[in-house]
Amino acid sequence: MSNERAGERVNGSATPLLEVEDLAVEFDTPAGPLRAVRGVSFEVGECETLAIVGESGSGKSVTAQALMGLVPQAARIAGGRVTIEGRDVAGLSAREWRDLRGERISMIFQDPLSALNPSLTVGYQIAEMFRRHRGTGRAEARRRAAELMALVGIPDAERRLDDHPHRFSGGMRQRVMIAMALALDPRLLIADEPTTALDVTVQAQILRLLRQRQRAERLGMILISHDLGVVARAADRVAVMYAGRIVETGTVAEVYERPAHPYTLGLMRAVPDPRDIGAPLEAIEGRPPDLAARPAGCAFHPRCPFARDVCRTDDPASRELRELGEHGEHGELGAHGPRRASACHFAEEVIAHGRG
Amino acid sequence: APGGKGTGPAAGGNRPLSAAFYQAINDLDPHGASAVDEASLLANRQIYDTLVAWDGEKAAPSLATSWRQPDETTWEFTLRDGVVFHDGGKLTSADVKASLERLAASDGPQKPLWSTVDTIKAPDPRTITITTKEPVGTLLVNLTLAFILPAAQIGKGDLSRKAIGSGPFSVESFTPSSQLLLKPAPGYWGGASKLAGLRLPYIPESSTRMTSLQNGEVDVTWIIPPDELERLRGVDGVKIESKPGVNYFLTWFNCGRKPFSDPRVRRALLHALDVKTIVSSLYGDAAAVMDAPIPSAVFGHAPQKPYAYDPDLARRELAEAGHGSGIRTSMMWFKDTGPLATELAQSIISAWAKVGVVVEPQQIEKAAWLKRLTALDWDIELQVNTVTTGDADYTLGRLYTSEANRMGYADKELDGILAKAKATSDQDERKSLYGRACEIIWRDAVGVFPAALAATYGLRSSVAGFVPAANSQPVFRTVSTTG
Amino acid sequence: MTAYLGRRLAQALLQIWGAITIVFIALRVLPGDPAELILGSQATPEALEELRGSLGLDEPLLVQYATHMRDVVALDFGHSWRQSVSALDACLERLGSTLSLSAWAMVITIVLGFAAGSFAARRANTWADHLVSVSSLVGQALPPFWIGIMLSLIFARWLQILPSTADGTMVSLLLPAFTLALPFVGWLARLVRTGILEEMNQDYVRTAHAKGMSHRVVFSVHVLRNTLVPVVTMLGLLMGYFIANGVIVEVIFAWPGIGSLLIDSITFRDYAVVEAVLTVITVCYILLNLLVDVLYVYLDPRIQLENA
Amino acid sequence: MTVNVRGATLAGRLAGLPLRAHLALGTVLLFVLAGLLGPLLAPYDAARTSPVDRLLPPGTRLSDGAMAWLGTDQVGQDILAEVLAGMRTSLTVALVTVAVGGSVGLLLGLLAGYFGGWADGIISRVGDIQLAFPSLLLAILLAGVLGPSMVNVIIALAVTRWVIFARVVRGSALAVRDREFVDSARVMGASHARILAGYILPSCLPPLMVAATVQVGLTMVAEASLSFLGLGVPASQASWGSTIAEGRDYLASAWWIAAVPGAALALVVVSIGVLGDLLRDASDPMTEL
Amino acid sequence: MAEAEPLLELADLVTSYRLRPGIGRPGGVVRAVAGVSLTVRAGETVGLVGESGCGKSTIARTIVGLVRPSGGRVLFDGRDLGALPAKELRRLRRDIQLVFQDPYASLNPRMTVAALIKEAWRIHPGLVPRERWDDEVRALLERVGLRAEHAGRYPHQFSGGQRQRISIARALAVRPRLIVCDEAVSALDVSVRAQILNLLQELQRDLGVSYLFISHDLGVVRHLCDRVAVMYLGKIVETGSKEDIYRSPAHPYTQALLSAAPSLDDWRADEHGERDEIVLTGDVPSPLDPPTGCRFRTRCWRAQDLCRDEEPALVERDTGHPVACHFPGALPPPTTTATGSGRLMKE
Ligand SMILES: Nc1ncnc2c1ncn2[C@@H]1O[C@H](COP(=O)(O)OP(=O)(O)OP(=O)(O)O)[C@@H](O)[C@H]1O
Ligand SMILES: Nc1ncnc2c1ncn2[C@@H]1O[C@H](COP(=O)(O)OP(=O)(O)OP(=O)(O)O)[C@@H](O)[C@H]1O
Ligand SMILES: [Mg+2]
Ligand SMILES: [Mg+2]
Repeated sequence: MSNERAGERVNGSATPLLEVEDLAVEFDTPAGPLRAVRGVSFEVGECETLAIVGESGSGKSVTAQALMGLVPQAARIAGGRVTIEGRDVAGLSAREWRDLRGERISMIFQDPLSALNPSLTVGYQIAEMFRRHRGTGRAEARRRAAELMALVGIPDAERRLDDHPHRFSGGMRQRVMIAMALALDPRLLIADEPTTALDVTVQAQILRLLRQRQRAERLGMILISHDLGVVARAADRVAVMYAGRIVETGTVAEVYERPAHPYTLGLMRAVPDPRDIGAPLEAIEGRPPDLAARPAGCAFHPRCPFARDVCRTDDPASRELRELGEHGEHGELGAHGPRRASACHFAEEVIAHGRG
Repeated sequence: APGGKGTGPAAGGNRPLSAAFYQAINDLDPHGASAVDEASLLANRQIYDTLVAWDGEKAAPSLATSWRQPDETTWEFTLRDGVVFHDGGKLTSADVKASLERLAASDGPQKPLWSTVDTIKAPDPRTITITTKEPVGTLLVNLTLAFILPAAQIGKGDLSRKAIGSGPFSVESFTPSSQLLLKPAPGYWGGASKLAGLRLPYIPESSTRMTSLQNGEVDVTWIIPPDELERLRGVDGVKIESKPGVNYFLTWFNCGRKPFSDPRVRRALLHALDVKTIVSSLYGDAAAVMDAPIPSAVFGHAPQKPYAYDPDLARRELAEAGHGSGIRTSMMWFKDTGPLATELAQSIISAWAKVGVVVEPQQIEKAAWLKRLTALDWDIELQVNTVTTGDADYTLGRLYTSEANRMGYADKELDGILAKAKATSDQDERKSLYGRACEIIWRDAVGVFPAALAATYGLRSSVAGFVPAANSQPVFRTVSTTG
Repeated sequence: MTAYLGRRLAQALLQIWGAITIVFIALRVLPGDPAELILGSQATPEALEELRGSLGLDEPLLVQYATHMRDVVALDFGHSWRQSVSALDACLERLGSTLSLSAWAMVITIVLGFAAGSFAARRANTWADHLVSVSSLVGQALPPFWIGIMLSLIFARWLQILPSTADGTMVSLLLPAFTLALPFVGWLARLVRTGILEEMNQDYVRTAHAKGMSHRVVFSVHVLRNTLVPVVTMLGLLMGYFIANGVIVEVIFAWPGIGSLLIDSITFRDYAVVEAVLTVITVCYILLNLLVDVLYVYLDPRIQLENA
Repeated sequence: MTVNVRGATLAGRLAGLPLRAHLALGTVLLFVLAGLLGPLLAPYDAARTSPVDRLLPPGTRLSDGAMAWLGTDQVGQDILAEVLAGMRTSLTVALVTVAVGGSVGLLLGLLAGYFGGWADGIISRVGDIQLAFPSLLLAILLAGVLGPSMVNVIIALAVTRWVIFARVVRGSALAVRDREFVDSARVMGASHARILAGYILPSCLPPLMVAATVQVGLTMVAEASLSFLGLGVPASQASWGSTIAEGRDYLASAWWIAAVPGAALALVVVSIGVLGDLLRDASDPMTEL
Repeated sequence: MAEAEPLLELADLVTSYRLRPGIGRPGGVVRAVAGVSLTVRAGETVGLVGESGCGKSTIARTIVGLVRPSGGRVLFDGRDLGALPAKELRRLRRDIQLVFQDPYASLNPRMTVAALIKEAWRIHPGLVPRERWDDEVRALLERVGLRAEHAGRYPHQFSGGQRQRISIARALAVRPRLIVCDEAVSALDVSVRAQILNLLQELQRDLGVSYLFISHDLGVVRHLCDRVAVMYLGKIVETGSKEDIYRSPAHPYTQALLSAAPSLDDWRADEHGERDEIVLTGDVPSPLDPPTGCRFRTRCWRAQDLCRDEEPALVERDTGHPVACHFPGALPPPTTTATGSGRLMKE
């Protein structure tokens, strides 16, 4: 599929920064293997932000970890292909992985305190990137670390190099994480819930910073979040995950305006809307599925108002939607990946039902 | 460093001879608090001299070349000429006088031995005169414990650490309870030792002590635990020497307490013991069955007729004494009183159990034991006693008088005999008096006297010229080592 | 920092005072009388009385206590009647031996404990890991004296490659130090193992991997250092254990440490020495832990967390 | 005390345990059983020594015709009987010590951890003072003071143990005290007693149990160490510690004297240790809940 | 609603924590709540918003009696909780219940759901006769949308949302008149959060309870609350009806907060590159050492000398609702567009 489209790219380089095809990750649990991620495919191009949204446990982090080649001990990649800058990562040696991480693809995590080593200075942790990857000398690495810290907006960077992480506020710690992630000019940045632990005002600062750096360096970025507001603010395209699968993709405008999967629709309705003050929210009844006991058919069907018999038996594949665009014409294929896809038997019906 | 690989002392002559006694040397002050500890005496005998020495039978010249007794209470000693202390000073009668006076005035355990001394005079540098308040037959014997210091050292210097004597060895270094390092005194009047030095380490754990003898870390060690004797005899490079000793087990009955105030009970208990079997199976040839209240190596020993092992007789006698239904009593001892003390106690208790005497074993701490012993707060007790001077007076005369009242036993006749023996200086007469005392004590079954311990020494084969001492205090002057 | 140190120091003084008091109380109820031990069993009651007077044992307890505390403050624990030296000297003379033995045991414990612990952590839940954990349990299950005697039998008596008594040389301290260390090697190994496994699960380790650091760097630069933090606090306690457990080892290997001095002194009711020894050990122990606490701050900057 | 939350049967849970748990549990049970039946199997009497039968190797026939399966000791006691009797003493000492130390520690730890303030101050300081003494020294001192008897050994050991328990309990009480579910009981208006009994105590028990199992083993070893120093239970009572300590002089000649009780001690302590580990593993998720 | 009696009244409430000194850390007193006045009327929902650490939870804990106030008063039903005898206080405590943020931590893991609920009646005997307990438990569970057969289960057997329902049922068991929700929905997933919000609204409608709803999610507060108070560093900086706050925020902090809050429609603004956003620089000052004068001045773009010297009172200015700012008003703050590089304010 992607090869086919590769030729159709309108702009940018010939290959996207990242291609993920049919990725599956399994956990070994006492009760048997648990598929946390199943058949996930997406692409990220240069200067593009793909947001992955979904509820807790839907597999967002595991997906990200798989991209970094850092799945937890109990997990293994059970299938699929991950291609970074055209290079299949399947057979990479530990050494090659190391060269990839930090250099080409880097990651920032949700909780900036626990993600930084508490007993090493911030300066050391940033400089480490230069020293271990580039063999830069101590003084030079330090100088560049200071530069980076200044770049991400930490005042008085030079002096603060020798402070330990706990001396920084949450927002500053996250800036340090970003500095570290950007140190070696990677092409792809994965941000796993980068602002969840932060206050709204600080959150805004960080999102702005990320966006700024991304534009400046033409980074591809994956932004993982469960906050639809954050995603609305920061992403170009969205992938909605539910129970280990991507159930809908599209640009932010498309997904937010015309959700094509009942789960997305439910999510949108569950968020209080400033416009309809006070009325009860339309909550999605039920609870997210237990991955170990996935319902047969569509994983969402027990909670789905659109569910029919077919939903209980057939797990719908993700399919591309060629719906009418804003201007009445059929949407064109986007630069990267399916412009719009949904894994619902009745996607059109859902779109028609609309958000309102 | 000592030890390491192989057997035999390394590097022949340069290494000091290592001799490990099983008790700790705490203090080198010969008149101090630990002055009659066997370990202290051992050290003192290397470092100091005494006026007279004991040759096993009688007093022998040492610092005093001769002595006489002008009257019952006066003793006059002529000192050896040319004796020098380790600090180079010459020994004179003033040193002897000062030492003996210090001893008499000390608070230490020797105090009772010298309480009868009246005056000590030094009429000229070679003569010393001692007068006693009453006739003392044991003065010579007691003098074997009176170590002579230079008068100049008394009252200054740290005598407990930096001892200066006139003995065959001088002190090089001393760590209490750890090790004493000696070197031969070159000008010793009796001929200097040929050893490079003498090391007296303290090795508390007997298994370690045996190991270090076997791998050559020590050259001599004593006392050998009875159960190790046989094994060591088969070890290459090790030889065993032994001698009947002056240490013996005694088990007193508290004769002032019921039911032991009745001699029939005491005798019955003696009949209930198969002492011979117990002792031979526990100690083998490391101990000898006793036939008197003192070991045979002690002056004044007189053999008695053993109590026959006859449990039925014992039961009958107990019944006669009104204890047909048995006796409940207790026996106290402290663990380190002697080799296999607990085992001996248990064996005795077991034997008595068979005749209906139930004894509660009370293995207690030494301090508590001592306190109860002196307070006569016990029924039966077990201890190892040492006839430190090798003379019956030290044990019989000191412990069995009704005045001493050590085990509640009192006998007018015995008191008379012991007093007389103390005051007599005629050794033959003393010997027969103590023989009589042995008989009375044995007859009245004041206690069980199961075993006299042999003084057993383990030596590396390379050690020559070693003379085993009955009192566990060998002198190392004559010892030499071969390659 | 100074305020904290001040507070810790005050606390330490309080502990020392408490310890001295406990020892004092314990010793005055000991059955057995030093006067009797000094004079031997043939002493007269008058002599005993006189000696007790001169030892101050006839005063009321409270007076004895007050005198005692006053003397202790002046570092005067009295005189050892057995050794005819000041009790403190008797004790300090032996302290060096104990400290050097403990230090060696500490070195062995740390080296072996860390090696075994990180080995087990890297092979968590394999047979190698179980072997380490079972042997560490066995190490603690065997009475230390048994271990000591066995080591001595094997290496000194049978193989004859090591001396059975210690004289201060390194070779001779090997057996005693091992005996002392063995039960704690396993203990430390387990501590290190869980520490490492816990740290390995921390988010910052994931970050380090995501930064493209090699396993070696992640382990040695990031993980190990943080594992040290809880372990260091334990080492302070450990040194105390070594000083105390030295008693047994000292007896077996004839090493003149402070522990065997204590046992002797208790047996002989050498009050002054017992008090001096216990006080010295307590002070060592408390100071060590103080040191550890201070070290802790340098190892773990998080301690100041609440400062922000 | 761990609630059977998953509704699994006891048998089911047992079957789910790893092999080493079965081995450990089996060993402990076997020993306890042997300890209980000991007097029937091989009666022991301290006052029934037989010097002629001393130091016989395992499997020798004694002078009275009986068989010494595990040999005899230095007074001619049958080692089997002695080890069986010794286990009763050792286990009793260990269990009573831990029970006494544990209850005192539990009580004081709860008070200190829950109420904090001056109660905590006093209890913690006293604990600190005591911890400033290495525990073996304190035991030596106390055993020396009190003289050898089983009760005194227990006292000496328990005195050194309570602090450990108190600290464990205080730690978990402190951790639980400010947990939200305790707060929610407070908001409900629950009294201190109710909170202590219903909320704090149950959370303190699992770590206390873990500490207790570990301490049972360590106490048995400590008892042996006291015996080595001559401060253990008196000779009239067989205990593993004293048998091992007495047998140490025979390690090279009559190894069975120290080896049999030594092996028994090691087995039991290791088994208890394994169980303690499992308990720790099992109780961790509980505290997490 | 507005005319109802005040049920809860905080009058100049001050709550401090004493910090024990430690290594490299001096002791001190944190005035986590530094003089807060607030009322909650019967049947009303008041929202309390503000940055992390500004003292929201401390207020909650003070109201329910978990911490003691060090100044000011808490009046419930007109009665000063600090002045009540212990026995009466205990009875009154029943009327104020707390629902915590973390549904995992706030339920005793060793108690079944039934036991958790009955615990309330054990503590307050006489509230429900014992023979009715089982029925009441069933009724309560159904009330909060759980099934009766859930009663025998343990908390860990439930999902987050269900646990929060249990917490609510437990709070309801004592028939409170005021429920303080401290971040009660913050830990929940979006889809489940809506369920709980609906439940809260429903309960208010049916039972007439009042809520003090603490959250940092402005969208949720807007949805649920009648009145809103905005807190900054231990003080309330602005309070008013929902419309007042959301439509015409007067305090710069409120304005910044609102502009920073993400919303579903943000993408629209972004699309045209014209989203206005106030970006505050600088970190929240430490409550141990708050700035002089106006506490917000270190991060405020309108700050002037007056702000440093004088603390603004929370009074109604010409804004129509109380605001603690010397220079309140809707005057447009200097903003930055999403693409802009804006540093906005002097430090
Ligand atoms: N170490 C693990 N062992 C077993 N299962 C795991 C493990 N880590 C994650 N999972 C399972 O994998 C699934 C996906 O987890 P993941 O962390 O990717 O979710 P997420 O979408 O990132 O959720 P959140 O928003 O909470 O971070 C979850 O259902 C979880 O139960
Ligand atoms: N037990 C405590 N001891 C000392 N300081 C405390 C304590 N609890 C809270 N604080 C401090 O009081 C201030 C207010 O805390 P509080 O928990 O009330 O804030 P909050 O607004 O609820 O924050 P959040 O949104 O993070 O829950 C903070 O600075 C916090 O550090
Ligand atoms: Mg995640
Ligand atoms: Mg809060």
